[in-house]
Amino acid sequence: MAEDKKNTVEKILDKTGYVASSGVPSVNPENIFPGSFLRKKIPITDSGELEVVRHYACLSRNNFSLEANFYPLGSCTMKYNPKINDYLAGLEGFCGIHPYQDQRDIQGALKLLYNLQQALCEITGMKSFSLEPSSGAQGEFTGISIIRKYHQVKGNKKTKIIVPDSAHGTNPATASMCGFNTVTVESDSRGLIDINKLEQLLDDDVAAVMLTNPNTLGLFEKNILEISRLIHSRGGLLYYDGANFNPLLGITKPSLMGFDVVHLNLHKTFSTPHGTGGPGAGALGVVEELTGFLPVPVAAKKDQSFYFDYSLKHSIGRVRSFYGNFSVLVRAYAYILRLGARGLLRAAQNSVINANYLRVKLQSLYEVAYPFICMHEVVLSAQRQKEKGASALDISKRLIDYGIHPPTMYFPLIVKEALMVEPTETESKKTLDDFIRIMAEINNEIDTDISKVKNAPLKAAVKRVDEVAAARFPDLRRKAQSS
Amino acid sequence: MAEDKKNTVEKILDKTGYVASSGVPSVNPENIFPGSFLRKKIPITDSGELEVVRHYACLSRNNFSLEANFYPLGSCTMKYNPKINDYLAGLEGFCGIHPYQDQRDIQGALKLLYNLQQALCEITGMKSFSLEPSSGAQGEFTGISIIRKYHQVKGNKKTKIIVPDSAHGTNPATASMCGFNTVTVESDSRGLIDINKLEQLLDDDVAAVMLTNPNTLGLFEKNILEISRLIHSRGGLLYYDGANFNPLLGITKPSLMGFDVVHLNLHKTFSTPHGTGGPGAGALGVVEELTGFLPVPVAAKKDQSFYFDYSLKHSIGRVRSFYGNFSVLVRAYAYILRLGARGLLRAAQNSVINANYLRVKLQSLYEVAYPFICMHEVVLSAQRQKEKGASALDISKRLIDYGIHPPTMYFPLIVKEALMVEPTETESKKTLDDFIRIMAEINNEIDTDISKVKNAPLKAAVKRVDEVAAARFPDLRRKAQSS
Amino acid sequence: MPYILNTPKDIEQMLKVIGVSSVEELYQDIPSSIRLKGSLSLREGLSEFEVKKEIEALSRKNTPLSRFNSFLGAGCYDHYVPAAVEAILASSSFLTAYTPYQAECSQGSLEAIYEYQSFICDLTGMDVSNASLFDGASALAEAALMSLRITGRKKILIHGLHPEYRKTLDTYLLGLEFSVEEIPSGSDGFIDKKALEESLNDEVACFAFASPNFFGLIEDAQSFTPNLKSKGVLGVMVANPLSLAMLNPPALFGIDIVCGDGQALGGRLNFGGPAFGLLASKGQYLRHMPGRIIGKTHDKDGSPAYCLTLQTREQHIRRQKATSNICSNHSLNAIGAAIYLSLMGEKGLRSVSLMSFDNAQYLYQRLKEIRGIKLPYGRRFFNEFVWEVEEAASVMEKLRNKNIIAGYYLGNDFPEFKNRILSCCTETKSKDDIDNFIQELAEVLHG
Amino acid sequence: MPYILNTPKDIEQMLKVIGVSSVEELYQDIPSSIRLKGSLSLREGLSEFEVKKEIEALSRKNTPLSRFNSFLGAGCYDHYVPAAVEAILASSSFLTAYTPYQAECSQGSLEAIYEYQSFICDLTGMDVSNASLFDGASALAEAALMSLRITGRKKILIHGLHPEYRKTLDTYLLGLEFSVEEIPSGSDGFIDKKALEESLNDEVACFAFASPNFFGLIEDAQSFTPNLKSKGVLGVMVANPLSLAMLNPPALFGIDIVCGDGQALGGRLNFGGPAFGLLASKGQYLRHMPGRIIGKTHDKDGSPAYCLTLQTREQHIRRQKATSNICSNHSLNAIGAAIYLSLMGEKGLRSVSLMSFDNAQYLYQRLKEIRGIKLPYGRRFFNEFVWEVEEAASVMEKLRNKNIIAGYYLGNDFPEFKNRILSCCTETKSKDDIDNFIQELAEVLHG
Ligand SMILES: Cc1ncc(COP(=O)(O)O)c(C=O)c1O
Ligand SMILES: Cc1ncc(COP(=O)(O)O)c(C=O)c1O
Repeated sequence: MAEDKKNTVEKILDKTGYVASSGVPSVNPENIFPGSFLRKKIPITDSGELEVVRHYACLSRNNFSLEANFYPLGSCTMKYNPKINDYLAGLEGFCGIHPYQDQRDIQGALKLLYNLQQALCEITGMKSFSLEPSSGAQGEFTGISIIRKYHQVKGNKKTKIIVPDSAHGTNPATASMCGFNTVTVESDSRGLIDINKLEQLLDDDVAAVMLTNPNTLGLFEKNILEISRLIHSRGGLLYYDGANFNPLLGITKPSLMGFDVVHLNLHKTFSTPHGTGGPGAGALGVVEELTGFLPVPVAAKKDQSFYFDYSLKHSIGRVRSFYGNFSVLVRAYAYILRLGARGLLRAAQNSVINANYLRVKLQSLYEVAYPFICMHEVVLSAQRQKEKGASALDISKRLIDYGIHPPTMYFPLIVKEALMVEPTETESKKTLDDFIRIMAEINNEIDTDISKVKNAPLKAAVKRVDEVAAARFPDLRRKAQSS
Repeated sequence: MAEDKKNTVEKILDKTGYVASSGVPSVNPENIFPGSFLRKKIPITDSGELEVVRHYACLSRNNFSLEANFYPLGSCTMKYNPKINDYLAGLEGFCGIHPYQDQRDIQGALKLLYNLQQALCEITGMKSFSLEPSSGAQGEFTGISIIRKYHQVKGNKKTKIIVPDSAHGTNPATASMCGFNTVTVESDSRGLIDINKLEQLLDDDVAAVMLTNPNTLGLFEKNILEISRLIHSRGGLLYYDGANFNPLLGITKPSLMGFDVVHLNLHKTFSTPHGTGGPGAGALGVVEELTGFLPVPVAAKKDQSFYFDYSLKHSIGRVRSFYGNFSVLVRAYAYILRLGARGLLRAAQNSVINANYLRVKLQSLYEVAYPFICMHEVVLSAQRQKEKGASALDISKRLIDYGIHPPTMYFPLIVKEALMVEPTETESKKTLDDFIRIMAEINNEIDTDISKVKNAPLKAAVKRVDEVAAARFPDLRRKAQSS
Repeated sequence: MPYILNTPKDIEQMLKVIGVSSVEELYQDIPSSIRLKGSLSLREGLSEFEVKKEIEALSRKNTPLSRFNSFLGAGCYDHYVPAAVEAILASSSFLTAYTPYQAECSQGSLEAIYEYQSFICDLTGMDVSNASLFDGASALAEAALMSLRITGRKKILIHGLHPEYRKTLDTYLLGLEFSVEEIPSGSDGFIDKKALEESLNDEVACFAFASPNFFGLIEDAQSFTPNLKSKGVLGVMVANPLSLAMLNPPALFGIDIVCGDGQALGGRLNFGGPAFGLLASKGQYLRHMPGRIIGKTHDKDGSPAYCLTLQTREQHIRRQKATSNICSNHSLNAIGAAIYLSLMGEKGLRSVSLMSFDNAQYLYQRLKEIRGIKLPYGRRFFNEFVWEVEEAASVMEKLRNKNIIAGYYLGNDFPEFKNRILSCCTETKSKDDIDNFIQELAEVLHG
Repeated sequence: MPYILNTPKDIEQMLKVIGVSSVEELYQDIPSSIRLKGSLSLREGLSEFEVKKEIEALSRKNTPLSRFNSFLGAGCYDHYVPAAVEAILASSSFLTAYTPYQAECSQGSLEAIYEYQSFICDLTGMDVSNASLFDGASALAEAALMSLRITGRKKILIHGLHPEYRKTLDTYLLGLEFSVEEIPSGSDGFIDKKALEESLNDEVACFAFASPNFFGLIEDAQSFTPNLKSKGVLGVMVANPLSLAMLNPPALFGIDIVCGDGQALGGRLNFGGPAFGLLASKGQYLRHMPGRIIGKTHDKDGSPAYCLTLQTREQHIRRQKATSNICSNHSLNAIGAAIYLSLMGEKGLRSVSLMSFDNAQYLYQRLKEIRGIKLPYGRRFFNEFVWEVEEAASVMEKLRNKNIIAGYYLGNDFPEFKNRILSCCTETKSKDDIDNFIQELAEVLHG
């Protein structure tokens, strides 16, 4: 068949593709655009639906997931993602609405946002919430921007943010993005912030202390009220990284601990799926004094109708377009409705029970970095195993052979050979017992047949991946087809 | 916790399960039923959603499927099942309607049934269609019951049904279910019905000849008009098993070939998914003279509205409750709309091209049972390989190691070491070339390392399964929990 | 062309390999007299977008049951289906797999169906279950045929069947030399046991009765199964499997074969299909069973494995001597039921059955309070029952205008019951729903 | 409790193993003064059925865009999404996997994202793409920050940005010592090139412009990129990736960084999120890129394998010195785009882009015929354009009553344009839709 090269719909369109010509007269783009504007070729192959479906079915099988595997990835709160929530997020009335539709046509969505804001306020004790941030890190960015603007409005000159040495990388990175210098405060022998050192570091330049509590060692910062007093006495604010809030649901509130600004990772604590790295949602709450600084818009209610309020006095503006990751928010809202107060409390308690059970059961084989009662996660150190030649990395890779997703490795940075284990409340004792047995088996293999561990994984889709080569010779895309 | 054993909702209900108490007063069943009626225990474990999801995720991975694997299972027409059709079948307006809702509330469903009936009439040349039968076999049962009743009404005494020796097992089994004796007619050396033998067998007792065309060897019965003449001349009818209709879409119609009754496997020719064995749909069409015999109800139209017509004069009654497998019918209808006349024709043509391509490419290595141009499938015989020690079964199992679902084995019965290969039109030349390469590789392995083939599969979820033991020591359920 | 991957160039190459010059040549065996000259007279193919728009529009011409306050049941029940049931099915490889003929690459399907069989045995108390049939009606018909095979007798007694099941049974017996006799009901709606006893004799293959019967009543099976046994008559019971979450399993009462419709176990309404038919029996009848059966065995290394078994009963082996012609069954729906049962567990099942029961009892009680409503039968029902009102059809129409579907009108199937309605409650009804029904009904009747 | 698997008995055993007598003891580190005394004041938990009913009811209080004849675009586009996109995503293991830190058990995700990166490079012509950002607005902000890092300069010039992107950029620069200057438009709606030239100097890090700009117009990038280059200013272009199916890739015009929103590539409207942000650049800027990047490498047996790479740019390694604080991105949406692009292929993409273009041009043409409508700019647009009518807001309201959403009202963001409307056509508009709009508009204006 001879091919006419003209760029018009008639010439190209397979009448029975996904879409069909609308019937309007076709315009030759050459009549509208200079020739140099127009593309001759798109270097993308034409595939059939079966080919694409089959390709992804195969990829999908080469993957661990929460749905098929125990996934005790510390700091990530890989709790079960209920199916009903996916169903609800997929309703046409949610995923088929446009952000700029008239308020009258989106009352359901506005009400959902409003109710979710209210629920998160109650859960955290904050006065108001923004659902705009797309992730935990963007929540942090939003929160620290608010803190910056707050000090600015107040006329405070603040240049520093204090974070503990156990902090997640996003905390210092956020501080920098917001133009602050990061000051690191060391942890003490109990794994908690060293109050004396903190006091020494505190001066009038400190805009805020950023904490997660329980901290990344899974330990509750029991001096939190003292920390709060200290920073507030210097006119600074206390920021709560809510990534670890799960064990405290219904137990305490960030407001009671003295926090002024809070982000919550809805994709952790509130059970929305992680989607191989996102989309999540990093809802951001503030105390009353900071309410006017939230990004706009926030959902508001007047009489019986809901609307977007853009009128916040000191708003930092926007951190993204539209209103946040709505379909994630629908899931989080459904989760809160389903659990209610009692369910949230039970979730918290069971996350702590599960983590401590692992801690106690594993402590004879693997060193517990800080051997105290923990909250939702426990950080092991594979130091002993390392001495015998098997590192935290080796152990992690061996877990893959047993069908278990490895814990977070080498974090927090202050623990050597760290294996950070967060079982979450949605796993059963049976699953934990299996994990304990497997961890013992691996420890045993290290003594009896260490090559199995050093060469792991043996049964995965690929053998151990050469990450050094990947960084040295970056191959970041398929070879371009001649275009 | 002490457990109250009373069977009342209050006592049992976890308030936050899938459903919650409706708030009506609870009635003690013991006040209604004699004690012996009431169950004390249901021997079914309480599991959590995550456990169930994870269990099925794992089962699901232990399975080949069309979506992940090439599936050239002869006679089964494993063509691609478009995703849009699943989506449409899942719409609330379809899967949320009750069969006994008022006609006014189900006009969309009735219209869909009506349109589908019409489309199938056009495609087959039949006068009217019933969408009630649940499968091919139930379609056959419906059709042969119609034939029985037709003869009865006509006062014909007919006791026999003729089927070819290459017939699918459902054909003779159906004849028996309908109280007929089965008479088998042999195939000739070309793999077609031996017309002379047929003529000898035909007498006035023959109610019908049941055929599939192309037959199960993938060959077109070119004497079909003669066959039709013969059976009709004896007052018998000609039944079309539409399982193999795929290659003839838009090429010819059963009516033109002289068939009186036709079933179509919508889960084959019309692309609805097989669901690990069903649900399918075995739509049944008849010529004008038999229209009054169809099962009731059929969808009908009057003025602009649609209704169920129960008034067929000689209706055989019902073959099941309600109106057939509606959600399967939605998919088939969507498929027909999408393809249109041209698309159906192209489907037929490509199914034939693909099968013949395989036939020609494989014939040097594997004997082609009947080495003629075939339609949508080709039957190989692994006789040569068998002589070297590898049976059709061995070859099939080895294909599993290569990620390909084996062809239908040992069918039709008249071919020794049969491997019945039906690629369907939705597979690409590339996939066929891979298959050809693998078949050659296996043939090569038989010469060089036959144990690989005899012991296959080596890489599947299990090794070769002991089916003999399964039949000898039937274990057909989990051990009952003490109840 | 949609779903065709061969390009014109591929086709050209392939035809060349085949040795023909056109696809037409491949069809050379078809007499030209029967070749279509033009093309099928169907509409032109549509884009996916157009198909979606058009069929969505059709779906919107239906009003889902959930938009009404509905008390419809009569064989198809609006129970709550956990979102996980459909999510698991939709995302599984079960959807696009064929019957698991090849055990080694079908362990997932096989194990799932084995679990289904186990669950059905758990619920019914029977020894063996097949891998599913099409629906309750055809399952009943197959159970009847099975009893004829087992006993070699010629007659079937029935009672209380869903009218469509009865019609299906008749059709299944159309060509066979068997007869059906209906045992009358007493005025209480239950089996007239005297009449039953009189009809029992050594011609009778089975007594096939429904419990709950079509009017919702739970029969006292153990009161007549000894009689059946003494006459060599098999007891075939059509059960609502969900009722077995509160009622003792039929096996306890000496039933030989249990059949029924599985829709109540996690199936959507689906306009009546597909659901699935269940069939379970005593172990001694195993080889008379129709349909596929999965067995657990081992592989050649001794590891546990599953496969289709006892296939010598089936059409592809036994052909005209097979126990049935069934080939494809309703596996996906059966697996759906296994998922549902796993999710609900004992507790969930008990809740659902008791909540349905409580709701139906409450409705019954409230109806009693309304002047002009008669309740012909007693309270020994599970989730549906019959009531009577003057001008029932017109009352139903008036309620419909208030968005209430009162139930299933019995007057069409049973001309003698032209003022009777069969109403059902599942656990999805709330007290408010029922109160609303009662209030509006009172309003319709008494203004 | 929903989603808790531990039974009371399990818990008892576990507490014993732990060595505490109650779960309370595990919380001993929390000062009692900050322990909640009562429980959270939230509603009691609901059953799944109740949650479903309640949230479905909320969803029905929204009217989906598809129920209107809508011409809304403005950054969120109603393209047709093949059913396979969502089916594949929903049934995949991608949904519930975390970021693929552990390469060996995440090859599926990694390969999928690698393909995404490849597709973005294919479309934009750039050398490298990251694994996604949140949305177009934050991608623009990150691109701007990236240009500041690369050049070490202090100023950003912008033009034609979506107002919400502009606001986001401002917020991202809040704490930093950078300034933003907006280049004015000419009366034709395009970049005023003279003004641009005058603003270029060695303080300027980048010129960030949108093409299509917010008014839908396609800029002539190659006419000013040489000027940028000569001043050491980076060209940052915000692109609608779907427009690149008909327009030449920005790389050809000397652009350094391309960013944009990916929603048009197979994303649903989702009330505006989640979609994803795309970011691609010349290879030389790779180490300045924010966000994750997947690389292809090999495993220890030499087989091809994928992993996260160049992580030393990222927060978990580089902490306060990282290129961004981003951690979770929008991978699932990016994979969705890869699926969409695979399904559409070159042909499909070209069709969609040309059909959108044709529809928009047709609408423009038809509007021109109506007395009282002004078209302030020319026809060099892709799928949306601006028109003007007296009392625009009230005209829009009248059209809405006829079920037509005329477009995005510009008067709020641009007080000087209080009678202007931005209207968009995708391929989902039919000629009838457009004719209906025109007819009703004429009716509204002239009766
Ligand atoms: C303690 C902590 N803070 C912040 C984050 C960042 O969250 P996100 O990935 O949603 O940006 C994480 C995520 O792992 C975390 O564990
Ligand atoms: C030729 C033929 N006839 C009939 C059937 C029976 O169809 P079903 O499985 O739908 O009952 C089949 C199915 O394999 C078949 O191949």
